[in-house]
Amino acid sequence: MSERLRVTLPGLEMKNPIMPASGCFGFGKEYGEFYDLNVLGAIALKATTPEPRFGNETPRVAETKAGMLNAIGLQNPGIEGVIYKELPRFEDKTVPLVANIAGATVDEYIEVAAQLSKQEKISALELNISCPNVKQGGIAFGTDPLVAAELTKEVKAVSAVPVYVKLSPNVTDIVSMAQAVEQAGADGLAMINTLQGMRIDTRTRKPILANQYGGLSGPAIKPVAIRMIHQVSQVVSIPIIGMGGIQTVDDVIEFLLAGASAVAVGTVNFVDPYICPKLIETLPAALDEIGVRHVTELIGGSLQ
Amino acid sequence: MSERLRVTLPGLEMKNPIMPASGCFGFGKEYGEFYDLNVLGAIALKATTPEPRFGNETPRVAETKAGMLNAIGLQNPGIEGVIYKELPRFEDKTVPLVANIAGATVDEYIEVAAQLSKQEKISALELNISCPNVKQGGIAFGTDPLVAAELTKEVKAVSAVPVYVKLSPNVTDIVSMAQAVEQAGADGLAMINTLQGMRIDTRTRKPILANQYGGLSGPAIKPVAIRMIHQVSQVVSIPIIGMGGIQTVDDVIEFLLAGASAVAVGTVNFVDPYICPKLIETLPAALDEIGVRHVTELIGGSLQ
Amino acid sequence: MRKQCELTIVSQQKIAKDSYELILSGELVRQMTTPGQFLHVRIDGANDLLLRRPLSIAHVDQSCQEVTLIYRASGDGTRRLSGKFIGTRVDVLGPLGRGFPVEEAKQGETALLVGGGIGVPPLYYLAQQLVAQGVRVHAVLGFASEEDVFYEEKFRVLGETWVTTVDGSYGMKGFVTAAIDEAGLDFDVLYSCGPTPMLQTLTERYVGRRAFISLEERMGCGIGACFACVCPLVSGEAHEYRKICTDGPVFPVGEVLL
Amino acid sequence: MRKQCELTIVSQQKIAKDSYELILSGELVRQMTTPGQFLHVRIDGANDLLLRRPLSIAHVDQSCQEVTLIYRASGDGTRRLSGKFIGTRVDVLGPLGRGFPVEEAKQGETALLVGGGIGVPPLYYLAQQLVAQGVRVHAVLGFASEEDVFYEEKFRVLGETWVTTVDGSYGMKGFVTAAIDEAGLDFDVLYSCGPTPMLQTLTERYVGRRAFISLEERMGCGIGACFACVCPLVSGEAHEYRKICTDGPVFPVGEVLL
Ligand SMILES: Cc1cc2nc3c(=O)[nH]c(=O)nc-3n(C[C@H](O)[C@H](O)[C@H](O)COP(=O)(O)OP(=O)(O)OC[C@H]3O[C@@H](n4cnc5c(N)ncnc54)[C@H](O)[C@@H]3O)c2cc1C
Ligand SMILES: Cc1cc2nc3c(=O)[nH]c(=O)nc-3n(C[C@H](O)[C@H](O)[C@H](O)COP(=O)(O)OP(=O)(O)OC[C@H]3O[C@@H](n4cnc5c(N)ncnc54)[C@H](O)[C@@H]3O)c2cc1C
Ligand SMILES: Cc1cc2nc3c(=O)[nH]c(=O)nc-3n(C[C@H](O)[C@H](O)[C@H](O)COP(=O)(O)O)c2cc1C
Ligand SMILES: Cc1cc2nc3c(=O)[nH]c(=O)nc-3n(C[C@H](O)[C@H](O)[C@H](O)COP(=O)(O)O)c2cc1C
Ligand code: FES
Ligand code: FES
Repeated sequence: MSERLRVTLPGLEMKNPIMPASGCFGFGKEYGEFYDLNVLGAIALKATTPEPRFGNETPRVAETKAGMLNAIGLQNPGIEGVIYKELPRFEDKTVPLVANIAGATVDEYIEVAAQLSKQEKISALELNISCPNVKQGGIAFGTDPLVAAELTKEVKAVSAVPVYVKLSPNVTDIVSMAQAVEQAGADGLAMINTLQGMRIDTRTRKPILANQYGGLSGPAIKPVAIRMIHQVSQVVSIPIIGMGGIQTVDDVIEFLLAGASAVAVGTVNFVDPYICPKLIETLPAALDEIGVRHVTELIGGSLQ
Repeated sequence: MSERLRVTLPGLEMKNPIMPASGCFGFGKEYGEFYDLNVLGAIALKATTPEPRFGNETPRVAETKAGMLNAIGLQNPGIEGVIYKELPRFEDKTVPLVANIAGATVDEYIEVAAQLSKQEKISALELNISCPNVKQGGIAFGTDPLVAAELTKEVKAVSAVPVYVKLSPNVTDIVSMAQAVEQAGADGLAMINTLQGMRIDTRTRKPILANQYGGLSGPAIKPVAIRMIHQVSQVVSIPIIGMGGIQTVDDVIEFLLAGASAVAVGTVNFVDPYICPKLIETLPAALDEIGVRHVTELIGGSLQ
Repeated sequence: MRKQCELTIVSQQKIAKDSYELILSGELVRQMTTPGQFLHVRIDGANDLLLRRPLSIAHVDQSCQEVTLIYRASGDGTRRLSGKFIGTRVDVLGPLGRGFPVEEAKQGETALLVGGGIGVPPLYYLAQQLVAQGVRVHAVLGFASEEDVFYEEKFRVLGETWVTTVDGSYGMKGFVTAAIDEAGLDFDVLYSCGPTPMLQTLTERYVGRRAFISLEERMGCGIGACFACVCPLVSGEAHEYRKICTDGPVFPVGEVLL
Repeated sequence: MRKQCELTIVSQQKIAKDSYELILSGELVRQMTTPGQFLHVRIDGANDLLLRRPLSIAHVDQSCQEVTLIYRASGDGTRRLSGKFIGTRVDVLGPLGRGFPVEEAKQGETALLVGGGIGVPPLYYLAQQLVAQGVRVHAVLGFASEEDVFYEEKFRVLGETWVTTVDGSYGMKGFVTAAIDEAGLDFDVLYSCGPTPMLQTLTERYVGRRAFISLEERMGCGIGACFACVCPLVSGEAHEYRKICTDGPVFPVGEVLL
């Protein structure tokens, strides 16, 4: 891999700025059957909660125009499952891993953060604050700057590795959210998570998702992601991992220009299992075309 | 037009539940060259401000996947222009008109509301609260429940016709927004307005829109609209005019099932100038197919 | 390493109301050896219909590297697919999943194949393989109405076949179970694919026997990564599950909760 | 009442680097009588590329109801359009806008046509009409490089033609103004279409004369309803404007602000 793609973020020495997004790549096993995972800049693992979770009832996904809804419900094997069954698969791998952590209470987050951040293979944590806060009537941690900041502080206090806070776009003011978690000690931001959406089956008159509402992802949401990253990157000094509908090299460049320092590809993995290596392979030629020597020259390029 | 499509909303006796959305139909002149406007359930006119406005610089639109961004900037001929140049064209028409009103201050809204609501041809007002409030640093009226409620109350006080408040989706909690304006006296809701988004041209490294950010509309945003209408219709008792990406009869039915009492078609007018009459024509057959006699049977059908 | 691949349409034909037989050709077909497996099909390069569609392998002809899919044009994607011409290249991921355990039926035994509607296609490839290994095949095919019936003659060539229609417009009136009862059909091994209510009825009747059912669920990745298609176990801990895309779509009756 | 219409592709040909000549046929062509008007073209029924694309009428053959468009496959939509085959039906809205005032050039007068890149196409239909009404046509066509040049021979048939390329790889090196100066070209009426910097230069030079320029802007509706394509007036009140899609795309030099 060429030097010109290398990016360095807190805890993450990335060969290139491209990683799969959390929840869209499992724990790497399946896509590892398609290509060598070491080509990736990093991997964001599926959200992990303290105990194993089954998640929501099915149907859990629905298609929307240029996007999809999901309501997986954080199905995962729990901390022990991840440590003993998933992480060992990476023993001989060099790709940095980002553990995405979730919980229903602050204590749950702390528990996962403390344990996963200690694992040798984990280079950073990604704090998924879009989870419903059971102590506050199910309102997501990620919709109130104070709640999000408090959570960030607690997680930072126990984490052995840098912490990225993954912002929810379902807020009036993304800038205050970003500033609040930065002040609370976040080492970086990941944005955006999914927009809340719904589809109704007109024949059955019922929501398509068993959970009624789900998270909208895919190319449809890209303009919202770009806008939010553009807004936030101007006021924070920590790096941003950008995501939301990335599908082409041009999309990757657009996210970097908006202010992201690296990007994550989510939904499009389902469309094309080879999307990440394809983007990595074709990025150098795209840089040539626009006369850019090193990928870092693009970061925040729309702001200058 | 068949009786089975008729819907009645405050101030609006609609032959069918379908109207063009504000800003996507000008003041009716252009589409009137394609078909007889009297076939429509109603028409939402372009936003009107007290004085004529030129709006933003161009480019004002950009395409996104299954959607578009616009930053027209409320270009319009002002109250006088609307009253003397646009409304007379409707003198011999029976289609009910909804005047969409906008302003930079509460006083501006009041002025437009008072004057336009007095016009014989105007059946209802639509209060566009997504406009930046110049007195509050440009934060939109539509992002704070108190501000929106206050504005609603003032406009209601001067309006001679029912007032629909058009909600912005760029909020953390759409339900409190809806409840606040209902309590302030809104006769109905229109939702959703556009999501704020951005696109960057990767060659020029500049935002495509001269205004940087713009409103995302079209099929891409439909799931967000459906979700918000579903949430809001459960807690308010005023009717909702639903919109956001409508393109097919199935979409119309989905919006009604989510809780809308009528729908508006925006962006898709640009794709197919005949979209509204097409939807109106094909709706009866679609009702037959799902065994529905009258369109009102569908309203809120996903909630039962 | 697995691969996704482009196949070329060599034939597309309407075979019943809204139902199409699509024949694709290419290298990848060589790997399609197990009935009950499916292909995850991208409709085309347009991104409005973003997700792939899972479609069962209905027939494979290795001699000319052709695979047949049979699908009902019900939604946006399958309708658009039905408009594709010969020569069009189709992006296909697969074969995916675990198919029917053909080897469960031994030479000389009787296999009962029960298909409902768009669940019929995978049973055709299965029937061929069973017959090839000396198994007697009885097929019960249920459709909504006369205009929906397809492949009846093709099944008849392979074994005794009963057709039912819900409205009685063709064959026996009623559901597949009506035919099973009326004809007094028994089996050594049962294989079935069709709507969930049908599979539930068969499960009630035949749980504990050598019976295998193929399930459907909305899918994201199709390869086990997204957890969209998970179903709980009949017995097992609350968080235990099977993925329909990789552990299934075929399961022994009684293993997963329907 | 206006109508939108489907035309059928009868020819699609690459005529220069990334540049395609698309010939469409159908009823609607009968209305396409004015050079400088444009068609608002839907790429296809897929909704990922939602908006129509404005493309100028480059040539019309009423005898066989055919219209020619010439476009550069630069973005997603035009690239996808370039992959469409003969026989494909294309959804077209138009003809739209006000084209070039052909009648401004009288018999015996000289018209100078100045085109830049993808601004060349509408000038071809214009040149034909001018020649037909006895106007002498001089054409200056500017391109980026040799590989981008198209329709040079077709213009030569109609009048004296100069080609410039920015890199000097073909014809005269430089911009169109280089050719105008070098050849000492003058005119009774000037018509131009091309990139904004070129139109600005021509405006500076020829404001006050009989000169007409065709503008480009990103469009929504194409029919005057969405206010996407508005431009301010050179003199007029701050809120006054012209819409490129309906008042233009052709304007007299000096009317609108570039
Ligand atoms: C393992 C498996 C094998 C299948 N084999 C066949 C087959 O051989 N022939 C056939 O006609 N159908 C089969 N189906 C069902 C088929 O996948 C759906 O009918 C098809 O995906 C619907 O797509 P659409 O474009 O028509 O509908 P749309 O409504 O446009 O689809 C939107 C989204 O929902 C999904 N979806 C909608 N309905 C279903 C459904 N019933 N099951 C799963 N996903 C759905 C689509 O895949 C897509 O992601 C199979 C399903 C599975 C899971
Ligand atoms: C009146 C008029 C006449 C035109 N005539 C021609 C012609 O004859 N030949 C030709 O090659 N081009 C012409 N253009 C430019 C042409 O419309 C754009 O090149 C084309 O729309 C780009 O689409 P895309 O799918 O390649 O790009 P995308 O980037 O996929 O387009 C995305 C969106 O932006 C719009 N857009 C992008 N670039 C432009 C542009 N330069 N001007 C206007 N809209 C743009 C598209 O229409 C679309 O809505 C004309 C433009 C106008 C306004
Ligand atoms: C099926 C699915 C599961 C997801 N699970 C998680 C998750 O567990 N944790 C998380 O932080 N984000 C999760 N996400 C959000 C993605 O990581 C990403 O932020 C979002 O999908 C936007 O990117 P995309 O448009 O490229 O998919 C999930 C998304 C999808 C589609
Ligand atoms: C070009 C354009 C202009 C618009 N102008 C207005 C406006 O003046 N007032 C308003 O309330 N909404 C305006 N809207 C929002 C639409 O009325 C509608 O709420 C939104 O576009 C979602 O519907 P759609 O997806 O069908 O377009 C505008 C939308 C577009 C695309
Ligand atoms: S479809 Fe993704 S896990 Fe089965
Ligand atoms: S493109 Fe809509 S007004 Fe010109």
